[in-house]
Amino acid sequence: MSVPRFWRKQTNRYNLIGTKCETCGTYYFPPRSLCPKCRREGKIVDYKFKGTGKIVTFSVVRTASDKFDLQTPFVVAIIELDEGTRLTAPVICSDINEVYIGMRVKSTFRKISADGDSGIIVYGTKFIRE
Amino acid sequence: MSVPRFWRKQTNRYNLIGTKCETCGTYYFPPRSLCPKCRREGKIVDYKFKGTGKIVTFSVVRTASDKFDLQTPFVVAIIELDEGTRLTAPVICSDINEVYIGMRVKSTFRKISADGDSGIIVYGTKFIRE
Amino acid sequence: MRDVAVVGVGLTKFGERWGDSFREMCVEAGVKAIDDAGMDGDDIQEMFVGNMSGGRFVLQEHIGALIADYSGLATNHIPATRTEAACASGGLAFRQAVNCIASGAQDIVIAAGVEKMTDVSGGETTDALAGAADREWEGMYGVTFPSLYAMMARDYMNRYGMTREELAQVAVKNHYNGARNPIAQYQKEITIDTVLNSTLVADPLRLMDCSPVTDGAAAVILCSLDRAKEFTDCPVKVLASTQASDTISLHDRRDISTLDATVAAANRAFDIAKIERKDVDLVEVHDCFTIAEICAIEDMGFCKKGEAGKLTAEGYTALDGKLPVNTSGGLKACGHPVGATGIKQVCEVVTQLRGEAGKRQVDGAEIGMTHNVGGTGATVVTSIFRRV
Amino acid sequence: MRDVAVVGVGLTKFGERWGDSFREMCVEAGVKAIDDAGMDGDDIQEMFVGNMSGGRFVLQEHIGALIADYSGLATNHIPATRTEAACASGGLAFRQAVNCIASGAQDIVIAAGVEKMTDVSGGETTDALAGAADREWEGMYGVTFPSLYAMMARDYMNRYGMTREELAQVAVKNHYNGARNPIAQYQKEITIDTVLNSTLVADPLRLMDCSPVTDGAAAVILCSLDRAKEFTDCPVKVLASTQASDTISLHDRRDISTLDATVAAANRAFDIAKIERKDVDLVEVHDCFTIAEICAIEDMGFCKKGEAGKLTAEGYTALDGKLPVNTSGGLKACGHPVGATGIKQVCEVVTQLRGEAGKRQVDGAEIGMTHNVGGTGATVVTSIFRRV
Ligand SMILES: [Zn+2]
Ligand SMILES: [Zn+2]
Repeated sequence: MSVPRFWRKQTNRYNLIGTKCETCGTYYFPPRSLCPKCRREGKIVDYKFKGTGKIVTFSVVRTASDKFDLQTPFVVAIIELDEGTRLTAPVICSDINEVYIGMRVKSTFRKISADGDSGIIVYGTKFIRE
Repeated sequence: MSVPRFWRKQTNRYNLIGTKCETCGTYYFPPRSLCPKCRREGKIVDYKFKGTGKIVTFSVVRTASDKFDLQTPFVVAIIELDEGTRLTAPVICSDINEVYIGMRVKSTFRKISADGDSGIIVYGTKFIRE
Repeated sequence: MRDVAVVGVGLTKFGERWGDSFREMCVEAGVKAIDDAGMDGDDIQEMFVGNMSGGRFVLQEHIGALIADYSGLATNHIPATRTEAACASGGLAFRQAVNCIASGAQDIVIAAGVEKMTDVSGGETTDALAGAADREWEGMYGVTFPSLYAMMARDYMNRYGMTREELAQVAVKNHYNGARNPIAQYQKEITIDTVLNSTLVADPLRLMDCSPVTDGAAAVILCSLDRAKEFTDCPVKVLASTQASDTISLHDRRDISTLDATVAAANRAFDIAKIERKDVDLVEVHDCFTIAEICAIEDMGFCKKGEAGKLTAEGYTALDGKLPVNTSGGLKACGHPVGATGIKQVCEVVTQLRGEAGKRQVDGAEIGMTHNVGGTGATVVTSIFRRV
Repeated sequence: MRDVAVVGVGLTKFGERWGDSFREMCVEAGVKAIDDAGMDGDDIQEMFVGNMSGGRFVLQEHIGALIADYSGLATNHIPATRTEAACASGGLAFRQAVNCIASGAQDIVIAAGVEKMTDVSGGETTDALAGAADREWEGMYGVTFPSLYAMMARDYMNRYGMTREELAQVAVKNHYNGARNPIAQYQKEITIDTVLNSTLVADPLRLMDCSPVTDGAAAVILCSLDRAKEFTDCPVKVLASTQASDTISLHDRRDISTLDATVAAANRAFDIAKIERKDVDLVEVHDCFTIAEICAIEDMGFCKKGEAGKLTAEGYTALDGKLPVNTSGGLKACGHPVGATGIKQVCEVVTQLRGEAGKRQVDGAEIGMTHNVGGTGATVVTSIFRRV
């Protein structure tokens, strides 16, 4: 991954900072510069998510792109944060069979990948059982 | 460069083998599976070019992509082969100032590039003064 | 808006075409389509080419001009446009070609689709395909394309109680059809056990739930309906071609296992075509994964949500069923050269409506439909066709 | 075919936009265009996005849906189509949008263009751009994009006797104009010596003959002419928008330094618009390199072959000349985010025809034209506009 493309959103990735529209009260992660509900009437501000939520659905990645090949198998999930927004993230667990739909999770700061080409180590948010 | 994409046309690149349309007598390099003049009425056969021709126009590449960076400066030219078709190729010369429009050239088999990513060394046709 | 007809179709063999280049495959399909229409290259007034990722797969952009050139049309200077919406790139090319004629701008247009996927490594292919989803907020975390559809499958199975065996039957049926299609990548029947015993790719999806990596190209010739008889005895009329978008990320959808873009595109297509679901004789749907076919049948409105698995198991969608789905073998068995798929679907429906589908012919087919998806559902194109 | 008008334009600042992502830039331009038209996002019925190489520059395909989503339009499920023809990708998006309304299919359509080029290294950028030419038979040999245009320049100078100083004047003029454009990447005047003393990139072209690497986005709102007055007091009518193709490789052209696709597209545009060359008050041409502007002026028919260098040196194409060319600063000074350029040109012409171009306003401009090239001339789009 290229340097600027990664560093641009590092604060958001590291600290689970998304956005909130103060007009309609909707939370967004990933962050959005425009509220799809209010558009020009929206008032977007940064918002740091509490980082707690539950698993909506999940899978176990067993065949990955080269960059993630050494990490397989690993669990990925769509997580609904308690603020109501959903995101996609890896879930860390000692046993991949313990993960279930509805499981409570909380965010944690971890290494995501070591990029082979540019040598940049990418950090971000993963989730663990609450 | 990927392996199959390169090896697919290696015979053509190594030996300057293009195609000829037997219907209209036109020569093609790079090879074409369809004669633009005759289309379905065309009869395409392989043709090994003599490899002699003259420079139509040329430039000196001084800023290149990573793969060719170590070779700069190098001369590239559009060459009109004696059979009438034109192609783009590097021209090897001891002094880049000796190249001129109309200069007679002949083909020679050389290394084109060493691919950093896949480690494949690409060979093909370059041109030298006749 | 004028009526539009398909008057020629052309397909390459789908599969791992080690000896053939990107441009050669697309030209091959185009020439076959022009031949099929009994016309000359000079008749073609405009070209649309669907291609997902020439930039990643063969390091080539500017696809439209490249194909026009190697088709021998450069000196005619026809407009040549590449369209892209990931795996729906072919569908987009088709719809733009239809609109180009319907508007009266041109009379005869070619729509093609092409993808050359086997020139790069498997890991590189996986990464390029992840560009169909959100690179920053899905792909960044190692989420693969199969794992996104796997999350759809898990959500669906959890809510509607579809069994693993019912899901596997989608692949079994499509391989049965593919075994009757001479251009299919896999022409071999399989059993439910073949699916259930295949390698896990992204739980609960296994290798035999997934469409393969494929090289291939497809092309169709479109013409105003009033001129169609100049070129063919059996023109196929385009009753509708519609396109809809949705969020790029699966996690942002209203419902994880409903493709709202399919619902929107299909509803609009049926409105425009002025026909009912029950009038449709066969459908080519976008079964990039088995779960995708299940969702497609439901979201297009052919049955209620949650019912498609049971219907599939009962043979409702089989070649001799009430609504044959993916008679070509679908993406699963026929293969899935991503940019070509949307055009290949049209080729199959036209071939069926002409009664030229050989061993996989649906008797008396009059109305057919196609459904082409980009990514996990951020783009959908649906089209409806009638024999005239 | 209905008449079509431009009723809104939006541009981001062009340059190295380290802090802004691909999607953010495109949404910024789109929102500005919608604001400019005084309409609401819900009014937009369809979207076209020109982008050359999201796959190489930001590893993202499926561009249309991504932009529709981040523009807040996903729940409206509007069709969103990406078009690509290298540096003419934006021009293609514009033409498809025009045809979409002209046909009666839609009333209000947005056409956008975007490129994010500075997220990758310079070498990677050079390689990605080489995808606009023939990867197998031009790029394979280390031929760069500047060296292809350099071969055109050498051929041209050899045949017509244009001097190095005359060629340099193109850059001097465009920097003069760019210094008067608040969104331009370079807003600084230069002299002929600045050009002649800059680093050689590909002989005879120097750094100051070349357009820069740029991030940026542009958008325009199109509407049927009969509804245009709902949104603006000064709609700009699209008299014609035409597209032509040619061989992908420079070496296969009929003439190395004539772009036959420009000739074909421009002739067709003037025929459709029913105006003469002398009626045109200003032109935005595709000056990716200084030589490209020289060829464009001639191939569009504004003067004879071989005359454009002298005319440029005499000030004929200057801001206060007989035919102002590239009032925006052109690709050279305004910057060249490849997928956005074709749309930016339309924004500039519309701004001029509205009389809103500030310090670079051409007095009394009524008719303007744009000229957008893909690669070395394998695709060209020309459009003609009139104030109404
Ligand atoms: Zn809001
Ligand atoms: Zn011939």
